[in-house]
Amino acid sequence: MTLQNRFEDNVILTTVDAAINYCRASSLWPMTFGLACCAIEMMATGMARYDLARFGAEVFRPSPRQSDLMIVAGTVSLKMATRLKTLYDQMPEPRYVMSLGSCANRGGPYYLYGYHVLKGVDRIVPVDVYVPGCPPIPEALLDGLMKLQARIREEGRHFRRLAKVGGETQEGPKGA
Amino acid sequence: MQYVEDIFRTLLTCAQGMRITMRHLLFTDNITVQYPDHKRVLPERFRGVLHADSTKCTGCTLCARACPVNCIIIEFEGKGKDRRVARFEIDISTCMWCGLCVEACRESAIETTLEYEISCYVQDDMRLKFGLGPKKEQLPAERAEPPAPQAPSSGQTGGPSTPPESPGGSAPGGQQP
Amino acid sequence: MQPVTASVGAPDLKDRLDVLLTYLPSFLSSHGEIVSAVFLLIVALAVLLGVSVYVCLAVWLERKISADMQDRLGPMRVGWHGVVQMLVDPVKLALKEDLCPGAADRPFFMLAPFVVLAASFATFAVMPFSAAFILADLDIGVLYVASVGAGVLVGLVMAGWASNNKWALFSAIRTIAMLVSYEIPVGLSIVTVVMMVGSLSTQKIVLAQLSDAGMAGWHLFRFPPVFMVSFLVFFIAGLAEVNRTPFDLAEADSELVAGFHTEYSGMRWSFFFLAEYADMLIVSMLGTVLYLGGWAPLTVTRPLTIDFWVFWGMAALLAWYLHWLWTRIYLPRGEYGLIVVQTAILIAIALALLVVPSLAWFLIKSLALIFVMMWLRWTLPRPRIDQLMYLCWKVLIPVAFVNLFVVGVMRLYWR
Amino acid sequence: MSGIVDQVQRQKALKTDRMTINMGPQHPSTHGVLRLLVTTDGEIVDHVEPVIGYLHRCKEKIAENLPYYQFMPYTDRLDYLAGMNNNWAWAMAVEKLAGVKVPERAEYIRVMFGELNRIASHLVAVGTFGLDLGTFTPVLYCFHEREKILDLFEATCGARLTYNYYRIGGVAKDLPDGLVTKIREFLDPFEKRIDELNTLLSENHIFVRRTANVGVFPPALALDYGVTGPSLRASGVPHDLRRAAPYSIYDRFKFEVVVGRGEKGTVGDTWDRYDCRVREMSESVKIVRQCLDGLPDGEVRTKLPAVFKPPKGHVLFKAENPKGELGYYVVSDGSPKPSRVHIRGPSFCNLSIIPAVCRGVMLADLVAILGSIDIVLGEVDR
Repeated sequence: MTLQNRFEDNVILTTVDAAINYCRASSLWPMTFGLACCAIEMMATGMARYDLARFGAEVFRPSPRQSDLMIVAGTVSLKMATRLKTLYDQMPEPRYVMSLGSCANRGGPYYLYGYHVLKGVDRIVPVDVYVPGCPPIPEALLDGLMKLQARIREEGRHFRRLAKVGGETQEGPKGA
Repeated sequence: MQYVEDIFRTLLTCAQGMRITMRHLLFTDNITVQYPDHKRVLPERFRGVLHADSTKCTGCTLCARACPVNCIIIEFEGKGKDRRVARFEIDISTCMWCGLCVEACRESAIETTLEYEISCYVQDDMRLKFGLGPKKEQLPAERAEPPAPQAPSSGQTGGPSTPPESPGGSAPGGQQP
Repeated sequence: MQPVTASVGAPDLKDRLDVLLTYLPSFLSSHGEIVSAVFLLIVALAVLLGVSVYVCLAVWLERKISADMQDRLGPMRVGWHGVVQMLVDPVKLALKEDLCPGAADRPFFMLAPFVVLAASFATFAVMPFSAAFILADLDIGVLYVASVGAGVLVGLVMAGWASNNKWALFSAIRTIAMLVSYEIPVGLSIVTVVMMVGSLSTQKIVLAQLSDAGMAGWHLFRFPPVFMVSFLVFFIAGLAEVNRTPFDLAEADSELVAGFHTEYSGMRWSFFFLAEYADMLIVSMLGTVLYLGGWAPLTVTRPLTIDFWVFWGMAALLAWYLHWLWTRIYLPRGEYGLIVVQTAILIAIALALLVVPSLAWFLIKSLALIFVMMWLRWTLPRPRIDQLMYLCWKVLIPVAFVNLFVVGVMRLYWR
Repeated sequence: MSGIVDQVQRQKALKTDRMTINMGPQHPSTHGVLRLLVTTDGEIVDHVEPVIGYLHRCKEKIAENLPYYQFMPYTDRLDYLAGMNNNWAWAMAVEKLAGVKVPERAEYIRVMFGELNRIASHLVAVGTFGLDLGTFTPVLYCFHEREKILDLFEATCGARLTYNYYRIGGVAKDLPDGLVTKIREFLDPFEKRIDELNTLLSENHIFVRRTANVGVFPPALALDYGVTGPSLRASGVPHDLRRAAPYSIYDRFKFEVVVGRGEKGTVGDTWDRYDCRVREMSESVKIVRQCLDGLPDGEVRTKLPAVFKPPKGHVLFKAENPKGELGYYVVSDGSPKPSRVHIRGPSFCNLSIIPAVCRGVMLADLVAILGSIDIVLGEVDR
């Protein structure tokens, strides 16, 4: 404890941390993990018009072992949820999760009558940034990516994670 | 003969394909819109995040009933002239951006904006609050201010807990008789 | 220095140091091979470093070139036009968690990337960068490249097998089938050149192409169609050897998730990546050495030779294109930085050609081949595994054999 | 002697085995979250079993809970590459149920956007098919064109993917100013783009060798499995609902029903299915041009009562979607909500032919065949 506090003032360590975080933030390789409609917008983001490559994030890795960012793009059904969790577990640290679109955020359109949908991907994996939209336009995804980068740059020590599983659970919207 | 033709065809068509990629490399302009620096001009009818003007709202709950996912919560208090919207919440984490609520609203109190940069770090930030709050807290003169008086302090996360500003004049094209 | 006290151990050490310092110079002067070994070690490290820098640069260039071919921009936001990207990615990869799946064959899994890397880096030893700059001018240089380079195969199969992943296994099987088959056309086309020169030494092969005639002396233009076909066979088979698209069946991500490196992460994975780009360089360099005259410069100053026309023609074409680019694209957008950088690169190339002509020529030729590889990658779809085998056994090998025969007959006739 | 026995013994021990591999649900070429249980003998595929349900979204159940007009946005998310066509089919199904008349201008707008969306959907299909075969660049060129179409959609209805533009009795809004010119601006250079795509991909001999004579759907088999859309037409069956049972105003337009010709191999092979899509784009361009020429003025939406209650009854409506025939079977009990809705997803039926065709093909062919039938998982699982 005391050791940690002593190191916090260390200029070199802080600079190294900042540099490391900068590297991590600038080289977020997402996993090819399209689930549903949002995956199409995710693809469109990778294409020429919006060009995810500008952020150094066009390297869509097919294997979770080599990816840093899991973009949960689409509806996570309960059947898929176990697989999603497995895939997340297969990713090496540091790993980040972006919850793209209403379905991943909270079950979205299927929240109310869906007996099958995982109501928020943050119930099984820690989500770093939520991008609302149904589906979010590519700019919104880029905005989410930039907010994630900002968050990574702010990480104090490079192994500390900010997000937690099942962080904020709320009451559902009134209705039905 | 087929053998020779195959080889020849392969070389020829590959060369033709390479000519096209080379043309794109050398002579075609890039079409990328560099998002944070240059932003695409969004059309007037663009369905961005919803914005509700509680001062215009009559509390008829037509929008909430038109919503397929019930993501709009409206509570009102008072009677007659004092009737006012105390709580007007839109949960954009379940919203499906269909725009049916906008069509349903007769007072054009709820409308879509051109705003889309709404990503956030906390689930709570996805609950947009437009209500006027309990009656005693505010004077009528202050109601015209941008709302969200009861937004919980979401800390320095920078999430857009405050509702986005409606762009000047907003899109009247969004209304439907 | 503290005065030596009456302890037992200390003077012993000092005595030894004294002895060493007294006798080292004479020892070194009498044993020159140690000096040259140390020197070689330093040069080898420099080459290693150079190759690593090249890989980072090549990855960035590939991203930019592919982006431009696809009307995109590529990395833009890290440094000027994303140049820092080539620094950022390795750092991130190095700091990533190093995973080894529980069911994997741990020693092999851990070792495989190093085998691949060692095999591909070892081949640089015989590359003649210039007349003097060669780490080891072996008499069997070309054979050394072919055989040591084949060590990559061992590493890839190790990786594919040890991962205990079915996709990786598939990839390993494909790799064996592919690399073993394609060694043959590569070998056969190398033999045609070796027959011409009469030596396996890379340096001698280059020297054989060095002449006043410049380009006309290159093997590529000897007996016109014969060596061109040989070069084509070599290049196509070389592409397959280094697992480049269109022959990247071993890591075809639409079929086998990520091939043999499906289970690798972080630094270990980046070693495969490093090796792939180093392999590209090896094939291009070997192609340059064998067919394009190695470091032999073009005779650009003698007017009215073929070299003169080719060189100045290309220079004029480049100048026209840059002019077009500036007036049509950069100037309207006000991107003066790009103009400055491109001009600087051109000046740097010109300076390099003046100052270190042979090294510069060698690198320019090799990089041109690498550009062709990238160009192919972003254009062509990939064939199926049986078609790949068909291409090897029924097209490349017969063609290479016919070539070999023709070259043999010509050698006999010309002698 | 004993040496030979040993050898025989060893050979017995070295018998080969089938390998079962899981392709998906996370795999780059399964177009979403499809899982294929593939039994292989080396590279040869022995048996394929599609496992679906990873994207089940209970659309049919949701439809029973919502008024007719509120189900419209959900249809967008069926085949999310062709939202307009899904909207359209739902609108027409309900209109048929309730006998609602649609204004002339709305019909033209509907056809126009339906065809534009067909182009957009085919562009994605063609591009990602190239991606499955290992070439990256065509998909970017395709998406570039698609972006232009999406811009038109965005200007009209405000969304890029989930449009919710069609309404029961018309369309939501009239066209914005200047859209007709913009559509023409898109159409004019589009055919040149198709030529470029043909040179880059369709005619490429490596591509042809990968796709020709691979995964042939014999017409009878395709009909047996209920394959529809371009995948069926590629087998030489000229069945197109736009021509066979013209709905909306399709009887007014001149266009060709694109049929597979077996130009590079057998009729009904993978190349034909790909090529049908490419040629259908040109046909769609023709239809859009005719729409633009004949676009009348007037209302775009019929006024419906605030609480819309279709009469009791049931209706089956089929429309020709980019993927195939999309059918809605709607049962009404006279209340504002349907009492039962069944959706016939073309992708689901098209996918069902995979086990029958992918026997004895190579693993890479399996990817090609899967890419060529152009499934969308949102529609397979619904």
